[in-house]
Parts: sequence; C-alpha cells; structure tokens
Amino acid sequence: MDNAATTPVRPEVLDAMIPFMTHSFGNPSSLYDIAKISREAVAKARSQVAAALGAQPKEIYFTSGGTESDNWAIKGVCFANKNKGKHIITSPIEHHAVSHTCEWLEKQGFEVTYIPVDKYGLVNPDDVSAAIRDDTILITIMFANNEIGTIEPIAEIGKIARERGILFHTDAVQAVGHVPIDVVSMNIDMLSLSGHKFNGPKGTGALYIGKRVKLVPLMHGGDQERKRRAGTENVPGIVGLGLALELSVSEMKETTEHLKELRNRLIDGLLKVPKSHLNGHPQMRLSNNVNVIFEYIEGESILLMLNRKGIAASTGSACNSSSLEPSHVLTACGLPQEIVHGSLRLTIGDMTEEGDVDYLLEVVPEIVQKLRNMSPLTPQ
Amino acid sequence: MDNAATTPVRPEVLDAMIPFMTHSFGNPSSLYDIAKISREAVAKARSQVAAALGAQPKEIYFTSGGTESDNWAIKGVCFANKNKGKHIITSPIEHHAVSHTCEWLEKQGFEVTYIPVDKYGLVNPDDVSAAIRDDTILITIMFANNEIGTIEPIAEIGKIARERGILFHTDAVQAVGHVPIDVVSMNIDMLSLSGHKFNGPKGTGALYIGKRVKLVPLMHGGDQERKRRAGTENVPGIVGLGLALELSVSEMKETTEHLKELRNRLIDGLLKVPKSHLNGHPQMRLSNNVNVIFEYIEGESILLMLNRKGIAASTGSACNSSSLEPSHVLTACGLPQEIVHGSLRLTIGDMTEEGDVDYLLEVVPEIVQKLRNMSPLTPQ
Amino acid sequence: MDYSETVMDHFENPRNQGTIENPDGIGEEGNPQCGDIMKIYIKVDDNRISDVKFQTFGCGAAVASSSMATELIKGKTLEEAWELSNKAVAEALEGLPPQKMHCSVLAEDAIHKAINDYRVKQGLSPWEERAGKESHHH
Amino acid sequence: MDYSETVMDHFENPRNQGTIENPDGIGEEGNPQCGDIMKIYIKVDDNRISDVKFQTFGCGAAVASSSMATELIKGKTLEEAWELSNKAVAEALEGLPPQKMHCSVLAEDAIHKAINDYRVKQGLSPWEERAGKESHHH
Ligand SMILES: Cc1ncc(COP(=O)(O)O)c(C=O)c1O
Ligand SMILES: Cc1ncc(COP(=O)(O)O)c(C=O)c1O
Ligand code: FES
Ligand code: FES
Repeated sequence: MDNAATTPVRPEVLDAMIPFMTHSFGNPSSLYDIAKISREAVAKARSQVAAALGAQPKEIYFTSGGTESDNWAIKGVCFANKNKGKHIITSPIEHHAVSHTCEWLEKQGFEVTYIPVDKYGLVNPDDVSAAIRDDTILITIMFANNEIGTIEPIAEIGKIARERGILFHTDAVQAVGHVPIDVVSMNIDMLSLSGHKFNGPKGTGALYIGKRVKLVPLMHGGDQERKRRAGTENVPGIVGLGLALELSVSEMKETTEHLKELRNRLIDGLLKVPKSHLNGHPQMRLSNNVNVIFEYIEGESILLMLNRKGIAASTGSACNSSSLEPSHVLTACGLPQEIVHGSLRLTIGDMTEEGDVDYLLEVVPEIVQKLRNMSPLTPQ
Repeated sequence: MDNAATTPVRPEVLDAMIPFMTHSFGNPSSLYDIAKISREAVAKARSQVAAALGAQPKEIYFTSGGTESDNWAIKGVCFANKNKGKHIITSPIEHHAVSHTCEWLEKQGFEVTYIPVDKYGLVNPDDVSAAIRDDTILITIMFANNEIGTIEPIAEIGKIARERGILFHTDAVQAVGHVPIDVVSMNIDMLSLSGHKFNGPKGTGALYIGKRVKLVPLMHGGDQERKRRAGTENVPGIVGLGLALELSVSEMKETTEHLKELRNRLIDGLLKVPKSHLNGHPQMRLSNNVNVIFEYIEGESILLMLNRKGIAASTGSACNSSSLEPSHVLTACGLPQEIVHGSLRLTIGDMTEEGDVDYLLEVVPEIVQKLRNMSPLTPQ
Repeated sequence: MDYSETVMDHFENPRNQGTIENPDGIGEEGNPQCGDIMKIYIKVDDNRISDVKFQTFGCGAAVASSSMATELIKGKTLEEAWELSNKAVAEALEGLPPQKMHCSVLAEDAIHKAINDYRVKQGLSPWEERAGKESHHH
Repeated sequence: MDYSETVMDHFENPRNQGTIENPDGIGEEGNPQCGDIMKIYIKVDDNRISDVKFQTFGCGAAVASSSMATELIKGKTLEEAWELSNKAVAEALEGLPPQKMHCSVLAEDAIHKAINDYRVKQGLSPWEERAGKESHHH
C-alpha cells in the first residue's frame, strides 16, 4: 500500500536485464562487437521511452533516477541561462528533489516564485502567467503530486510557457507510466522520470530534453549520452527501465480502470470514519493515490499500527521525517498544523486486490479509534 | 582484454542482488518492516565498503558511479568553500570525470593548476607542494590512471595536503579492489569508486567523505544518505557493490600475483615488436594494465583488426573518440602527436588465462605488420 | 524508524493510558516543532504518586515514553519522580533513535508540570528545572 | 563505432593498397586534428587513370575510404576522377558514421592533389577546388 514510494521489478523486466549484467558486458561507447549488443539494447530502450512520451529517441537521456533528472534539468538550465535571467517559477508542493534544488539555487543568487496552490493542491495557470517576469528562465511544475495525487494542468501551463518563450520542466516521476503524456501537444521542454515508480529498476531514470533546450551537464566527464550526461551507461538498468515503461504504457488503460475502482472504494470506506477528510483533488488525481486525514491522531503512530498488521503506508507527519517538519504539501494546501499530522497515504498498485482494500477498511477504523482514545485532542 | 573499461557482475553478486529487485522492495528510508531488510542490507554494504578503505561506515555515501562521485567531490567542495578560495590543484592525466569538471569550474570563476607529469605519468609530490597557494581549496589527483596504469604517490600527496590543511580528493576508480588502500594512513579526505570496475553492478559507486569535509550536495532532494545524497537508494545495486568489493579485496593478493605474471609476459612479448614502447611506469603500475605504442600505425585500426579476431581492447587514438582529440594522458606524458595515435591498451582480468596472452602475442604482431605495410609513415 | 521491541511493546500496549477524574495535578507539554502533545494526570497520597495516567497525541516514541515514564513514577515520592530524566526513560525503553530523543523529553517535562501543578495547588512554590537540562525544542 | 559491412570489407581487404614506382602524380593529405594521413599515387595514360595505389595511416573509415575511392577512379578520365565527391565515396561504402565523414573528405582531397600534381608536372595549371566544398577540418 505504498506503491508511490517504490515498486518491485517485474519478472519479465528482470529477465531482460540479467544478460547485460553477466554476459554482454561491453561498454556501449566502445568499438568492439560485444559492445554492439549493449549499444543496440540502449538504443531500443531509448525508443521505448521516447514512444511513451511522444518524444524523439535523441531527446531522451538516461540518468540515475528522478532526483538526478530534476537536479540536472533545473540546475542545468539555470547555469546555462544565468546571463539571460535568474528567475524561476515553481509550486510549493514540489518533491524535495525540485524544491531543495530551487532553494540551493536561491543561495546562488537565483530568485524563485512559488505559485500558491488551492486546497486541492492545484496550481492555477493564470497565476503562472502573472508571475512571469522579463528575467524568468524556467518554469518547473510537477505533473502529479506524490503525496496527495493531484494532477496539475500541465498542458495549460505548457501552452503559457511556450507562448511566452520560457522553458518548462515538469517532474513527472509519479505520472509516467500511470497517466497519458505527450510532450509535444503539452508543450513540455523537459520531463523527469524514475524507473522504480513503474516496476522498473531502482537507480535508473531519464530526462527528456526537447531539441531547443540548452543546459549545462550535471555529470561532467566522458562522451556518453551525446556528451550531455557522462558516466558508464548502466546498460541493464536502462534496458529494464525501457521495457518496464513500454509494458506500463501498453497496460495503462486497463490498470487505471482497475485501480480507480479500488481507489474509490477505499476512499469511500475511509471517509465513513467520523472527522476524516480527503486530501488532494477528488477527480484530478492519480488512480493509485488515497490520502486521508483523521483528526485528533498522529500519522507515525497510524503507520506503526498498520505496520504491525502487515500494511506499509506513508504519512505527511513530521514525526515520521528526520527533519521534524510536517508535510510541506499539506501545509501548502492550507491545512492547519494540528491536522497535517494525522494524514495517511495509501498508494495501490497492479498487485493490490479487492481483499486488500476490504482488510484495510476493517483495520484502519479500529486503529483510528484506538489512537483517538489515547489522544488528548479527542473531544470527550 | 578491456577489463579497465567494465567488468561483468560476478554470479554470487548477482544472486545477492536479485531478492532486492523482486521482493524486499521497501524503501530503506521508510518506516515499515519490509524496509528494515533493505535498510540492514544497505548498512552491511556500507560496512563492507568502509572496511575495504579503512574508513568508518558513516563516511561512505553511495552514488550512481565514479563519474557522480568525482563530480560531487569536486563541485561539492568548490561550492562549499568558494568564499575561502577558488584554487584547485590537479594533474593533466585525470579521467574526464575530473578534468571536465575542473574545466567547467574554471568557467565558473575557479582557477586550476595542472601539475605536469613525467614520461611515466607520475606526479611529483614536490610539485604539488610548490603549487599550493593561500586560496587553494582542493587537491584532486587520481590514484591510478585508467589508460597507462600508473599508480600515483598518493600517500605522499596526502601527507602534504594534510600538513597544509587542504582537502585531498582522489579518483580511485581504477584502484579500488585492485590495490591496497587505507584512507587514514594515506591522509585521503575524499575518494571516488565505481562498482563495475571490480565485478560489481554498473550504475553504482560511492564517495568516501572524511568527517572533517564539508561539501554541497550534487543531488538535492530527499533525506537519504544522511541528507547529503538525495534519491531513492538503489538497494540491489548497493548490495552488489558492497559484496563485490568485499570479495575483490579478500582475493586481492592472489589475483594481483596472477595478473602481474600475465601482464609482464604480455608486455615482454609485445615489446619484441620493433619500434614499440611501453607507456606508463614499468613498476608502479596496475597489475591489470598493458599499454604499448606501435610506431607508424593508428590505434582505431588496430582495434578493428583485433575485434575481428574476437579481442576487445582500447586505444588513446583520436580516431576512436568522438571528440577527435588524441589521448590527453599520452600527450601529457610527452609523447609526440604522430606516436600518440598508435597506442594499444589491453587490460586483463581474473578471467584472463595464459592461452589468451599467447593468442594475443600471436595476432598483435601480425596486425601491426599488416598496418605498417599500409602506412605512408613506415620507413621503406 | 527502527524502534526496539520494548518501545513497540509500550506503544502497542500502553500502560496507564487514560485520564484521572479529579486529579491532584495535571501537566501538559507540547513540542511546537513536531506538533506532539502529552498530558499527564497524577493522584498524590502522602507525597507519593498513587496513580498516574497519560494521554498522548504523537509518534510511537512519544506514546512509548509516556507509557514507560508513567510506569517508572508510579508509587514513587514526588522527589523521586522529579528526578526521572528523559535519558532514564529512553534507557528503560532500550534506547530511542537519536532524532526521537526529544519525545522522551516531552515525558519528563509533562511530569514536571504535573508535579508543579500539584505543588502550586497545595500552596507550595514550584520546583525549578535543573540548569543545562535537555530541551525538547532542538 | 558501427561500420557497415562494406566499410569493414574494404578495411580488411583493402583494394589498391601500396605504392606505384615512378607515378605520374602523388597526392598527400593529412587531417591535423585526428592526425591521419593519406597518400594517393596515380598513373595516367591518355587522360585516364590507368593505375592507382594508396597508403593510409588512419582509422577504419580512412582505410576503407582510400580503398573505395581508388576503386571508383580507376580507369576514369581525370575530369571524372576530379568530380568524385567524398559523399559519393561514403555512399559507395553504404554510409559512414557522422563523425567519420571527414575521413572520406581526406580521400577526395588526396585524389585532387594527385591530379593537380600530375597537371602541374605536365605544365598545366592546377584545377581549383569548387567553392563551398566540405572541409576535413571541422
Ligand atoms: C514526484 C517525485 N519526484 C522525484 C522523486 C525522486 O525520484 P528518485 O527517488 O527515484 O530519485 C520522487 C520519488 O521519490 C517523486 O515522487
Ligand atoms: C579513473 C576513472 N575515473 C572515473 C571513471 C568514471 O566511472 P563511471 O564510468 O563508472 O562513472 C572511470 C571509468 O570510466 C575511470 O577509469
Ligand atoms: S514526539 Fe515529536 S517526533 Fe516523537
Ligand atoms: S581519418 Fe580522422 S578519424 Fe578517420
């Protein structure tokens, strides 16, 4: 029930990777025959990723994950354009891979505008438009939020960015493989994705970089990836990412329908608990995401109880993070501090079954009751 | 015969990785039980790497490879210390992951001194000492060179750096698992390594960061790796790297003896070809590295011929690189342009056998003769 | 989060959870950073804590600390109870992760508040926190 | 480097490799960037290239281009041989990787130099390179 955090590698994906770990170990950038097999496998994966995004293969660059893709896109554009301008537009609900990168750039002299979101976590494209300045060099708004599942109006933001001639990056780590994406019609200039979010391997990712984008490498070194991303290619990882994405996209329609059914059932059931609320947008949300607040109780203790019942989940509570800061996402949605702590995120996957949902609907209300009995906040 | 480029994953390493790809897919930074298995496996790998370097586990940070480790160490220290100074000392024979990083930093206002090397590719520690300025913030000199195999006087350089209070980074990608290393007695502050150079997985690496080192993250984002290197941990990769390194170190003595024997036989045999010369230091060199120049002929064509005979190798020739620049390493060793183009690097591994060496000693002289017949440079 | 089995036991089976009607002292303490809140109720007989209950809104470590701390002061004199440090609570729990030590401080502080609440109600002057004591605001 | 089978064939079995004793024209061309050198020897009878040989120090593409180019101009008139473009050589080789196109330019240039060497020796004025022609110095 924590499929948004990470997913296991699919068996057929693992099978495709193994030969590149044990046998065809040539370095795809070198001359010899054995390397040719690797080279062709990487080219195939590049086409698979391109096809999933409506991009050209040569616009796909493999990275070590969503974090690297986000860091590269944002720092890369900023360092390449610092003579043009120093203003970045983003949202307050980005993943830390984006938000901490922006914060670091602020220390380097860049300026960042955070477009507020509404109570569902939605960015208003008009606000983006209004925030554009003469020295704006980048807009970075996530495709779908990892905590509350809200899907942002990416095509509208892309249109504005393109019309105003500003580069548009989107962190689509939670969306790729789950939501239809077309970088051309959506006017996306750069898009980050991460392999382990769609049953591909961990430590793999990609950045789509549209042809018109100039950016500085994050990884300087060898000539790999058209001299833009150095480092010996992780061939098995790349092969696994490509295949996993192709499979996810081909099964997307079916999977989505199945997940939506389970998700809605889960939401409806959980909201029967008194003093509970749904976080995120009721319709414009990822089909795998459920995020509910239970008043008067604290998130980490819900997780611990669920863990004892064999269920993995996630929370926006500060007590569960080493920084002691509560979820910046829920806070940005306007939730008061006392309530932010009681959120529960359950993210389902293709392996989730009806029985799992039923089990959850049985145990969660019991846990909530138990914790409410213990809480000094619960009204008598 | 190109083991310095990349090595296959050992079967026992692969076996250790697979469960973390298919089953225990918890995210080691989260709460639930399934994640505990991952967390403990990562901790074990961290201890394995630390033990191999004489470091503390908490000084080991996992990355996506040697390139990331080099970029992080160098950019990280420079951005963290830019108010203290802007001078970097390095050598002209570094891997591009170091040299291109330094070149980029030069564009950002840092200044770089390249300590010249002698004809064997050796850095003289006295030259390093003499190059230190009041505003020197970093010395970065590789442990062992990837082209010519020369092993640098790291302990001597480390001593100087420590005495002068300057941080010392070494790119030990070619040395780790092949040469004994002790970061404490060698006074190394930061050390880069890459998993696939010692039969670990590609797309994995680590950076040792001594306790006294302050550096800016290269990957901003989540709280992983003690908040210094964000990104979902590549658990299977980390597990594989740790085990592969432990195995390499435990077998090092034996392997080295075996390799040295084969290497010396190969060198002696190749040098029987007239007008051939050894590149790199005759004694202070990696036990797996052979690098020979054949006058009057060009490297890529040697590789192609070898390839047709089923042998993978490498060259410093420009014709084999997409940049058309000949090896900066051989050039730095003072080799004239005409000669730089005829180098052949053969790197052996644990799987190399005597028969392989004999076969090489049979085919290489034939190939050299054939190409010399074709060359306008060969004296009549 | 790696909690010891003792922490998990006290979390799942909290001792002394609940309230006391007409308590002799109440102490409430909150951590503004993590938002957690702990409330301790005591009954005092003959300068001894004859009964103690807690209510906690907080993480696993906070709940376990409340449970363990109340166990440790039950039946003790007020002076003995005052001496209970957060470290002793954490030790009794077989350790807490470093970033969770503040949760045990919450328990120490809430007990102190409850004791002083009792003292003030009795017309006594409140005891002072010893200097250099660990804070739960880190 | 992915070379076509035709490139590999001409690389491994180079046609017209060697020198001509007392040639009518010699052309030598080098690429200062990659360091490669190509030398073309021609024998001319009746304004036709009756024999041609090459020597090459260079990459696989350079060797294959020399071999193919000499095949293509053998028996041709000097005018026809002059018209041979590097693109035609590359096409005859079933393509060259983009960064290897300059190797075929080397062949075109060496042939032009050999032809002009012949013309000058005959007391004729050298032909001029057409404008906008691809350079091997990129
Ligand atoms: C929205 C979003 N962006 C970025 C990331 C970072 O991806 P990774 O951990 O694979 O580097 C994640 C996942 O953790 C995410 O959910
Ligand atoms: C000396 C040296 N440094 C750095 C690297 C880069 O390592 P990787 O390709 O694993 O990123 C290599 C290998 O290519 C190397 O040999
Ligand atoms: S009480 Fe704050 S995290 Fe435990
Ligand atoms: S002739 Fe220069 S690379 Fe081929």
